[in-house]
Amino acid sequence: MLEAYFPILLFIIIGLVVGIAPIGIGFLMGAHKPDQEKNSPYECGFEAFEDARMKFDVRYYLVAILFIIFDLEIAFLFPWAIVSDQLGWFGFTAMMIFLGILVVGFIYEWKKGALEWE
Amino acid sequence: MSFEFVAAELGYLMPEILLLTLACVVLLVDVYLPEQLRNLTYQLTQGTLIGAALMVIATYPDSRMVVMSGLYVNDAMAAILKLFILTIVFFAFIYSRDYLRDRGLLRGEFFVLGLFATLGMLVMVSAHSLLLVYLGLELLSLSLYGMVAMQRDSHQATEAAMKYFVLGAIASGMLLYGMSMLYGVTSSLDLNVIAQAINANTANKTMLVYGLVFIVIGLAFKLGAVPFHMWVPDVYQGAPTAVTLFISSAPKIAAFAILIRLLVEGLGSLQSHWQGMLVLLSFLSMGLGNIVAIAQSNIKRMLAYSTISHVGFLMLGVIAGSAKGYGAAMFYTIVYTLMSLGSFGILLLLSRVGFDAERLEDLKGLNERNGWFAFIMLILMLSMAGIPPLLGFWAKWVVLAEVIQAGYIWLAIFAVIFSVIGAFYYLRIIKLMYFDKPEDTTSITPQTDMQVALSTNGLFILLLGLVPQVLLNFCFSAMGV
Amino acid sequence: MLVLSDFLILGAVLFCLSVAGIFLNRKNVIILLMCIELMLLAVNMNFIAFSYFNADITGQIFVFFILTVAAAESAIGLAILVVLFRNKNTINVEDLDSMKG
Amino acid sequence: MLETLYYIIKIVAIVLPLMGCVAYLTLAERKVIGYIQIRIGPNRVNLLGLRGVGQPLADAIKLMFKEIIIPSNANRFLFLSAPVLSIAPALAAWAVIPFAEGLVLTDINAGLLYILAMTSLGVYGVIIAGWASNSKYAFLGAMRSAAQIVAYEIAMGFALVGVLMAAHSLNLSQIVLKQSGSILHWYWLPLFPLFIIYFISAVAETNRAPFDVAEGESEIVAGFHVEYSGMLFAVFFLAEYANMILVSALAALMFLGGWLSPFQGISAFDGTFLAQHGFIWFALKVSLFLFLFLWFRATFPRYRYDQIMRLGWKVFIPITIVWIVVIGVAVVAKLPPWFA
Amino acid sequence: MFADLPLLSLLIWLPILGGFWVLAVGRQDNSGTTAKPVALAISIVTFVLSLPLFFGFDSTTPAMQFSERLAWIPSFNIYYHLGVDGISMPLIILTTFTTVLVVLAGWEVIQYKSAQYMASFLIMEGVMIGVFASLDAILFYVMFEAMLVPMFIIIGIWGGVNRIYATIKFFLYTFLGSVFMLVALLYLYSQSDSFYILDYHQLKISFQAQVLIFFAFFMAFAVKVPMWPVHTWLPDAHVEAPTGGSVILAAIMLKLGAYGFLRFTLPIVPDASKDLDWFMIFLSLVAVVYIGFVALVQKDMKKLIAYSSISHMGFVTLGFFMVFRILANTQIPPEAATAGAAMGIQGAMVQMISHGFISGAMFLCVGVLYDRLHSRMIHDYGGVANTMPLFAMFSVFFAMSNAGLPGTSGFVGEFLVILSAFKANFWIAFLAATTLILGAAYTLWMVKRVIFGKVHNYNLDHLEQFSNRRRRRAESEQLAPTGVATLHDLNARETTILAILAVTVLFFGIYPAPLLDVMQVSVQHLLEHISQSKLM
Repeated sequence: MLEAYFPILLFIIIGLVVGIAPIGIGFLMGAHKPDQEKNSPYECGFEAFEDARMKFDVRYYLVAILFIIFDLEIAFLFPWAIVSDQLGWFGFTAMMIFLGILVVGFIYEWKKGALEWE
Repeated sequence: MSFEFVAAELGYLMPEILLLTLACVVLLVDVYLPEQLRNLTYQLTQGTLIGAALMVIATYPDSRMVVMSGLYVNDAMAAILKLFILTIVFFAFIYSRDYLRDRGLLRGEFFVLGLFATLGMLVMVSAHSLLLVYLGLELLSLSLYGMVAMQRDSHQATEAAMKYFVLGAIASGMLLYGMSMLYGVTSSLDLNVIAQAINANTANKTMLVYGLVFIVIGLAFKLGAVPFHMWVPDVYQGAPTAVTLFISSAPKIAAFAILIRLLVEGLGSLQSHWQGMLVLLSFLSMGLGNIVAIAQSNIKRMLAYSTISHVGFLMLGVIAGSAKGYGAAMFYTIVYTLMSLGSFGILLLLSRVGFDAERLEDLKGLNERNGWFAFIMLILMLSMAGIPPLLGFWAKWVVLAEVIQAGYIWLAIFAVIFSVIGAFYYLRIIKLMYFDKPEDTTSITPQTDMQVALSTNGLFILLLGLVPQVLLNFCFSAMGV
Repeated sequence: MLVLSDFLILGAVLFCLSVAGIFLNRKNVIILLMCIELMLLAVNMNFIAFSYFNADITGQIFVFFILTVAAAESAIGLAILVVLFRNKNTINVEDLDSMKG
Repeated sequence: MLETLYYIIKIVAIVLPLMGCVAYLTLAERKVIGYIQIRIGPNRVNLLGLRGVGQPLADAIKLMFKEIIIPSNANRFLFLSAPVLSIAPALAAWAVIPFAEGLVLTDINAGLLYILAMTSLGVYGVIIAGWASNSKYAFLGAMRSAAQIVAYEIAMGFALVGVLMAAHSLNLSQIVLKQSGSILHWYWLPLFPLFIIYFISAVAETNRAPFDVAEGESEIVAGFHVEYSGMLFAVFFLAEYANMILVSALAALMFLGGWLSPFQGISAFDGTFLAQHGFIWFALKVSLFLFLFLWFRATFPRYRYDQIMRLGWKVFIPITIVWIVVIGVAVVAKLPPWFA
Repeated sequence: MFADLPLLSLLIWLPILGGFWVLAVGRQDNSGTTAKPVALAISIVTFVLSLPLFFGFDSTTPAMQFSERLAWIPSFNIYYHLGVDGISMPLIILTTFTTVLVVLAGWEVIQYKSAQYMASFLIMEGVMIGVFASLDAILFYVMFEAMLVPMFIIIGIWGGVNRIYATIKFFLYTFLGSVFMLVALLYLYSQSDSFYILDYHQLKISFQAQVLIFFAFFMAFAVKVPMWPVHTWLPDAHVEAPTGGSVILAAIMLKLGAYGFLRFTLPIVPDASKDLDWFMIFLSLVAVVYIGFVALVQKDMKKLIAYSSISHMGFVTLGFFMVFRILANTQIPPEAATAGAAMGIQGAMVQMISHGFISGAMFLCVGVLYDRLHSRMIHDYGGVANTMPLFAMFSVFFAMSNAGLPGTSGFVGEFLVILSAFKANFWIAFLAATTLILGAAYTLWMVKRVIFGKVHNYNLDHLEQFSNRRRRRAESEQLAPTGVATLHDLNARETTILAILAVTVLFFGIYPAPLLDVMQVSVQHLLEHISQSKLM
């Protein structure tokens, strides 16, 4: 069974090669004359005056956190979905309870404005 | 594991189901509620707790019932501990309300997190599988992390939350690692099956003990036993007092429950191995907790160290390794939580808008400001110190009796010495309340329900101290003595 | 061929790495969070190995739950990290020292 | 060893045409948009006498000779690895895509899960590129892009759950085969809302117009890859188009019956080549979706960022949840013809 | 009529509940206009109720009388078990008696939180009676410890300048001592499965365990007595305590330690006691002699009386632990030895009771002075006899009895103990007898300096600022008569208190028979237990 995954490994390696090769070609074929102005980060003509890795809106964090939670819910839904026909009403009810709790959380964050973006 | 679902078994889970449902309802109601009706959230929460308690009584088991394919157990211990957890949370919310309102923390989140934490505790208490132990523990812990961090603009609270989180997560990790070993050796998560596998000697002893070490460390972290106590003082001090109250009370009961479920029900045959570890933990906790507490000027921090020492005492009962010993430990846990509840309740009483009673000096002259609550605090402190005839004395007494019965006389001697050292800092509080002049003479006028609740709490300690058998009966019957 | 102990050793190594990371790291709280995550993964490794070699599915179910809880945990951890940073303007571990005693 | 070689040949046989498709998709894009906007599009680089057909080759050669600039203060290693991380998953995902019945590199059971894993990895390329560049625009673009991808991934995931509930399998070939019968058996019908949401999410996932705020030429110049030049940029570019083809292929497999003929089950066409299943149908379906991509770009103005997030969180997720419940009932009730 | 009343329970619970009642009625009122009469009434009723104990006592049997037994904590075989024999009964009456006086003593002086003050003493009374009446070890322990709390509060709130140091020291010393007893009791329980004290008297214990138990009990009781070298809490506590507190401390609390030795140490671990009697005798003699000298140099009247108490209590422990020597003395016939041993114990018992009266009275006398001039320093007084003749009379009388003047109760006890000591060893008796000299020296010298001599008449408060004695003297002569010169004599209340005490002291001095009679049989019975080996 694991053997079926061997081509996948090969494919990933080839994918990486396909990614790296053009870059190598680019380095080989392209010009290479760096100077300070050229290497400075793009800044609409201004001098870059602070580190670009600045603070950013906390909402991005919020989205990340919400994503973790929801993605995990999906991970739970996947196995259930595959066997949902065999589980019958019991499985359905159980999952609906699960989804119901998820929805409660969803409504909560909606009302609390976690999904607003203005 | 084969999972057989029997709908009738859901009946045993009614307290948890009710709590979960209503917690969700409270969450939803709260977000739709206009500000002026905020009290409704509080009332709903309290109603939920009462409802859950009634459910516990309604499902009180005649005998030990293991349901849900061995995941969930309903026995006398579970029912009694659940009742106490629910009651204590109920009181904790009464105490917290005004404090939270003054600080703008009286939001639905506090109550919802509280309810979820309570649910986690109930699950822990009834867990009969490593899986449920873990889930309950995490539900509790995650809610508590959130509660500590609720005061978002407080440096200390957020710092405390971070520390609590990191160390709590390490504890869970340790516990899990131990559990993985147990699972590996016995191929089951069911505590009964694990116990049988160990008894049948089919399991690899070395690996079991290896896992056991991690389980004990994880539990010690959660309980706050030395040397895994680092988080306790910081969290107690940093968290808003209402949250400290919460953390210091009911969760200890749940922690005790998993201690029993894991070590006694699951790993009872490894007693000789865990006993030694607990002896060490208990000794260090009693020693360090009591000695370091003396040096504290922050009362929350002092009570944190006092908690550590109480945890050490609690373990004495478990060390005794007999049913009576476990009953004694259970008694100790319940009594401790009641005392802790009351003590922090008094601190909440003294706090006002913009002022948190945290320093020892804030208790100065309480007797002149309000003689009755000074008396209640006197009872609580004396009880913590273990002065008869208060309930706290009986708690210490039963664990000592059992540990001596088990032959650990030297440990008992150290325990009493440490408790005398501990008496010093409790006396210091009494001294401040009774012998010093108040710095601040504003009168204390709590709400009626708070007054009634605190008084009940204090008098319970006093009056039950005269007839400890009442509570002992519960604990011993839970352990089948 | 791989045997059980190989997985257990891997699990133990990961676990030790994470514990070492937690206790040796004095700089960044995020690294702590990552170490915690690693710790849980080490446990998962154990569970899956046991589950596979003991031919018992419950271990994998447990792993599923651990993953979920780990996600919830990191969500809360990140949230606390954000409020902490807003308060103190640092996530340096050594700066978490306002309480002493 | 021989087997490995055999696989490598197979993989190359997939990758090379794919790269060709990518190259010509760029041309197609410019042409289609040109025609939609009533202009001709590229028509100077002739190849084999066809006007403009040599354009992608010319572009590629041009990019090859461009200087690769690595900005000062950039994290060199991450800066260089970001494009690779973008393209590798986009290609590797093809390992499990069935082009026709049995025509698949490896027919694993967890195919869909694998695809999901690979497509999720794409976001790392974007974030790392934005972070490593040490440029505000790149950083901002990366953040936006990451948040957007993440938001739509959930909607997409829920949509896939719907497919799984219908098909009861993670194996893509199985999913296709479950749809056989007629065009009405394809899942686009019972899962219609999910189908729409899946496709729109796919557009958003690939950062394509009208969800291309991550690049947002007119606001943040080129978003996360503003600092990339020459072949580094080319690799990002390839990755984006490869992803487009990938999600189109997935949409075709899961909702439009993959290689199944749309005329199956219609007696009038029985026995004709039209009723035959085959690669050609798959290719046509993929092309249809790709055309939609281009069409969108030509037609829609760019969404505002808050509108994007609102659409993802407040419209798609509730709809998918409701539809999952509906399908759940249908599955348990064994509603014919799809769930019997 | 009293036979069917649960008399001991009444005696315990009436004052305790009464105390809470006093708290309730007097909580708004600092000076205690309602609280004080209520408290007095309760204490008098309690005293009256305790009299049937004496009159209904059957002194022909060593068995426990007025017994009550209720299951209390059945899980551990703990009973609410009360009863008295000839040893504990007199101590209970001493307690009820002293409490009445103490309540009276605080009548005018206490103007701050009077209700709490009175309530503390009433609760204290109930608990102390509980200690004496308990036949269950755990009940005993509970009472023994619970006593600390009211005393802690009494010293802490109404005490002197250094009250906080003193009260915490008092609490921790006694608490530390008693927890070891708890461990010992729990060990005994683990051996016998019972907490009935008399069961322990039958219990066989190995020698090693006996020694450990002996020291555990020693820690508890020696601190309470207090014996040298763990006595240091007592002078501090006495000095800082309000008069009532000092009286209770000296008159009753110290007796608890001695009672403990008699009830626990001697009968439960006789072999260890026998083996270690040199140790106890040594400590007792140190207390008698060395502490006697320490008392001699005291400048503070209360401290002096405190040291005198320690010294007198040394006598008590000496009387108890001498019995082994006497019984082992081969030079006298066995019957004489037994009689001698009994005499020693009885003497010590009488000494306990009489010391209760006398030291209480002396503390009251100091209290009388302190209330007037707010000083306890000997050098602040002088010539009090000139302004307070009545008071001087009482003072001199109590001082005499403290020194063991024949005809007072102080003499009876000391005499009996010394007499029996001769049967043990001459040198022990000799050293014990020094107390007659030392006691006379320090008490009478104090009386001389305070009561007689030149009248000190300066304003103490004013003179506080001058540390130089000569300067003080010089200042004082220019001032209008204040100080001792302005003293007024005892009022009716004070006179009554002191008179009652004086009569009691005289009565037992002249006619100690009732006291000795009630003890006789119980002490004999006790001796039987002591003389049997309990070795396993």
